[in-house]
Amino acid sequence: MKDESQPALPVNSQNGNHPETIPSVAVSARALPDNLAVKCPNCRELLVGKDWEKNNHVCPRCGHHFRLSAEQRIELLLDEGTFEELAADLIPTDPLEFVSRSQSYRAKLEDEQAKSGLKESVVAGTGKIEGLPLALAIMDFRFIGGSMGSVAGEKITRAIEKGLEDHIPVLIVSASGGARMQEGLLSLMQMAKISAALARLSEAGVPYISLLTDPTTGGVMASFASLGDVILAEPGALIGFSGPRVVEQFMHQRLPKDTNTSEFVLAHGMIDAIVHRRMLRATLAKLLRLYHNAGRSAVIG
Amino acid sequence: MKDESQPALPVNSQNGNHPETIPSVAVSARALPDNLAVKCPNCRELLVGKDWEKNNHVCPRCGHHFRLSAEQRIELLLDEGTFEELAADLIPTDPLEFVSRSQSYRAKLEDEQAKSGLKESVVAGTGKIEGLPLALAIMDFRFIGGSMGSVAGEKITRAIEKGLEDHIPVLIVSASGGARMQEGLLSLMQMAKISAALARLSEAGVPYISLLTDPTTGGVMASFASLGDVILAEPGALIGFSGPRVVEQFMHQRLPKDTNTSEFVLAHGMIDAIVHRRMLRATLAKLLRLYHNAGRSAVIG
Amino acid sequence: MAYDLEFERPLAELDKRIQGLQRKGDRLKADERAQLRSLEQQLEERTRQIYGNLTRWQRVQVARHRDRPYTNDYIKLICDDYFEMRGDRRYGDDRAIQGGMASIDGKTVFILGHQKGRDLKEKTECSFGLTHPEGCRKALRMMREAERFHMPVITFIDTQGASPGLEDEQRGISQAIAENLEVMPRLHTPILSIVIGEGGSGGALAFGVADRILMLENAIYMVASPEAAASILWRDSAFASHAAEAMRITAPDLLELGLIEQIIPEPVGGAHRNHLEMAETLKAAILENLAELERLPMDVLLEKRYQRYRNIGAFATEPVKAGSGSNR
Amino acid sequence: MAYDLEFERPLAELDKRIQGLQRKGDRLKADERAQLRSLEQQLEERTRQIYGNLTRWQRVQVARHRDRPYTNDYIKLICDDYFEMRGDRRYGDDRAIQGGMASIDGKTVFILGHQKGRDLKEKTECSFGLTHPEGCRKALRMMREAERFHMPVITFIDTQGASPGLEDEQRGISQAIAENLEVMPRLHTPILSIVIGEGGSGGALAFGVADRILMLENAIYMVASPEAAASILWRDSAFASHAAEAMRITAPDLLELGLIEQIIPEPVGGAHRNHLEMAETLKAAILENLAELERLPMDVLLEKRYQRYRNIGAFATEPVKAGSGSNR
Ligand SMILES: [Zn+2]
Ligand SMILES: [Zn+2]
Repeated sequence: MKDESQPALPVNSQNGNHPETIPSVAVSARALPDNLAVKCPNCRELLVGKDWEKNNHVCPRCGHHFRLSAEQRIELLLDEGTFEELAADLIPTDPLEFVSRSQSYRAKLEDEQAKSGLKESVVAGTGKIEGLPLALAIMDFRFIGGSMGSVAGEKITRAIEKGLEDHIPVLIVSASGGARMQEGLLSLMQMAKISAALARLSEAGVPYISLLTDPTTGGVMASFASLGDVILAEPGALIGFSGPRVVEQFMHQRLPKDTNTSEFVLAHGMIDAIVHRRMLRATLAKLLRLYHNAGRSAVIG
Repeated sequence: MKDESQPALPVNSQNGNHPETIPSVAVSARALPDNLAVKCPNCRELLVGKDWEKNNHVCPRCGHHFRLSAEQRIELLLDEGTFEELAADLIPTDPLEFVSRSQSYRAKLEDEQAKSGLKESVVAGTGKIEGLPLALAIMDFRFIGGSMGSVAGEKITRAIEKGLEDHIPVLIVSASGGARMQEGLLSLMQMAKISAALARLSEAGVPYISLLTDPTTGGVMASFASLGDVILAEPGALIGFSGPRVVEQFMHQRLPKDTNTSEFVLAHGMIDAIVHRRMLRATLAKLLRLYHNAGRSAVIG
Repeated sequence: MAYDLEFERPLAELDKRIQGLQRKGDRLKADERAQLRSLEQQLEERTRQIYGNLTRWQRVQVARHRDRPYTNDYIKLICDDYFEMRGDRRYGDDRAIQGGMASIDGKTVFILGHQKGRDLKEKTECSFGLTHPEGCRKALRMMREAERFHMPVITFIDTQGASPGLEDEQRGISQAIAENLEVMPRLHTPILSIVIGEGGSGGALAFGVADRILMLENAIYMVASPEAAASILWRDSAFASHAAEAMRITAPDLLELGLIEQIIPEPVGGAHRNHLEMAETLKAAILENLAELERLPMDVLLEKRYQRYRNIGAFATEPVKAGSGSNR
Repeated sequence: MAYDLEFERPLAELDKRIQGLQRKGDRLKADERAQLRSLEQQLEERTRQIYGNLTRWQRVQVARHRDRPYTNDYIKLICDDYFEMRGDRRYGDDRAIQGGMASIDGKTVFILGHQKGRDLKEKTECSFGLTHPEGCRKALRMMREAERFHMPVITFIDTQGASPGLEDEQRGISQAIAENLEVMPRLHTPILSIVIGEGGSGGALAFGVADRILMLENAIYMVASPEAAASILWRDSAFASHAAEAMRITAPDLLELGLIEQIIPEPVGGAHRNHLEMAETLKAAILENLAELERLPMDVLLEKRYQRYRNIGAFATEPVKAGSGSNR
């Protein structure tokens, strides 16, 4: 953790740990060999890889929701074969010619691309859930902690614009430590850009569903992630503006155990529901149906 | 206090007491004889009647703001001779044929009219402050505790409609214990009626200034009194939804000393400013000027 | 379900005798069987008779009956799909107000209302249906969502009033109620309010600025609870029954006063005797009213809603002395 | 006013010598008088030279200078009339954000911004300019008022960021910032933002979605404070100066990147050397920009504001492998 790989992400949370397993496999989208085991970071149970996969990467013992890649998320949520990617050709640059103390931003990008098989931290596109169409953007925490730079901002904006054009609901699945430092203020401004696009969507009466997954913090939480007509969260996710570390360090406050979790934001009135991964597709389908059946058919689909 | 004369007004507050003086004189608009004295209910100081009047009925020792009649309020705030009354012909009836355990509602109305020289608890009209025109409605606590019945609701609504028609700012000076029980649900519905009129005013871009005076509680506080573009309060006024007595009785809570005062609602972000009666006219004039000088002249005056 | 209200004593006695006979089951003789049938007929007749002639104070008791269906009961019985929306996005999730997007006969609406809670645990969680500022704000959020997506709003009113605690004052219960009163008249979607139990004061009104207000047959709606009114008027809440009579708080009263549009009949013996039947009647009334409201163009709907409130009030005029003022 | 920043040491020395001579007053000899004039000239030249070549990290120090004018200083110096509006009408009155209706050259505007506080008492009261959720919501309320009455909105940005306390999380600091970001792009009145000191992260952005963003010459604007960025990037806030350089946080940087519209020059030696001169320059810039913005029809203004943000971002494209996706 001593390099530049982490965005504004709080550590030391009960959910902030990667599972202890063969690193490059456990966080990738590729299937696990039959005989591999994964240790649950929450209850320490040793999980058989195949079972763990079948259980949607949820610990069957304690319900801990492991992080998913964008590809896994698409597989979990969308009708098979309906995903069509948008803006797949966008690639990050180094607009600030960021002078780093260690690895250069360009080198870092190449590294992360090779490691994750992704070009950036967001995958955008369209798809269907139980036959109902939607536009979506999914953040992938594997790529520099799901941090938001220009490309992530542009891809999410394009997904929103697609929803606006086709008058289909928009889903954004957040998983991010916030803004990407290496793109400086350009990165912060992506929050404004996406929020402005959402304002247009909202004015046009097109629904926006925000799904918060582990972790959703910083500028992402302080912009589009908090703007859903409906906001859902997976159980036990780290969700908040500042990470617990920041709060404890800068404000000299000790935090109750469940601070900045899904359960915390639900209790404080910030989200609509916590949905177990098992029920996620069905819940999204229900929401799409409800929006689809609105009186004056605001939504065509 | 054992008759039907009081509306939903909390008692036992530090501000809820009438000054100890010759009752029918101290609460009337007529000038006091030179040699009369008034006792401040807050600091117990004996005030010379004439001085007290010149000081706008504010205790020079502790700053306690005595209640004003509608007539006194008009004199305090408006340019001399500019007040023109609206809807002066409206008089209350007894729509429920209210069956009372003691005095009938009709008899009570007659009594109160005779005692106060008012026909109802609200005086509405138009006037000018430093030459700038406004529509206004002023509640008079002397008339059944400033309680809101159909006539009060109608007069306030007409003042708002006058502001809407002439595109001039509206000022409502509240002083009320809330709804009038003897008109039942008709009384509650006045809150909805006035608020609906204010919604139209707001949509039309005409400013509404709400001035809270001692006491403003119950349905009045929970409707138009809280809807000002700007909300001002006189110092030390009792302001709140429930009176302290209700809270302590029903919720078994002990209340800090300044609960439900002007200072309390300012601290909790519910109003813009506490304005000493000495500065009230100047502050209103400033607000009218600021609205008057808005860019695209939303307000003609 | 016992007959446990005071005025139900004759029914309770009949019911006791019926249950005595029913307990015999197959051992029932022919004359006993006839007697049972007769008693059952008597019970229904007496119920009909008693419930057809309730005093206002008795209606208060029916409206507050602990087995009376609550908002969530109706949502379960009426909706074919439901997604609860929670939180005011500012401070908390007030369980005294619950609701969300729901499907009624395949059509999406927003439905929300007071939830009193049935057992002590739920009652505590729901603050007995006394809304906090967060409840008003949550409802407002839902109403804005409804407007955005052209979904009608249905509100169920069932509360003694807004919560009068210190914390409610601190977080602006007055302001929260007032904001609803300002937004609802201009909400660009149909609003239908139904008083299902008690409608009390500002805590009810904040959810009841609507195109139409319906009341269940035994529901009540009042400027203040009878106890509070008695306390205000006569400094003694023991005169609550007197206040209930004087304030004209029942559905027929308010229909006569022109303050509500329709009375929805309850099953014999009150809504609490038959939740399912009550829900079906209610559902039919909702669908019928919504269909009528949705036929209106938006500007007509809003103008009618405005006039509905603008015209409320009873007053007279008298000649004004010359020079003392101008009239409208 | 002392020269107390590290890079001002040469100035401090000159200043000390000047003051030594000045203390002599009338007793000053002819050659000393000449020396004094020369030293004063030198001081101004050196100041000009040093302040003309500040590193980014030095600018951070100037932007944070304890004598730098704050929002309330500008309001006092710029406005001919002012009514402070307080409270979010929901929970509290956040003193970290202050503002209200004001008159500038006879024209009414809404003006609001971060107030850091000068002495410890005020700093504490203002939470050092770190906005709480209430501050965002108070600002939003003012902006809606401004829209209603067709008054332009002027925001002054001067904060290290939003307040990161537990209570801020509980009351939804994220939600509060996000709501401003959603409302400001569609606010039907001109918005002009000026970074007067530090612009830090979401706590700045929530007040900075505008038609134009101006920056004072020595102001900084950044995605995270240099300390926080260093901590995130290199796990050590001691590298703050390095982060400041790398992130390109100064007015000239951001003008070059196209993220701001204009740089407002500061008096020689920084805004803190001459509040009045700074305020006059600022006022002129405000009036000029507002006049230009107000000439635009509302739909043009809003479209331009939207495109201003829509076009932010630096990226490249590369050919996509066949079949792996579609492009926009
Ligand atoms: Zn586990
Ligand atoms: Zn006194």
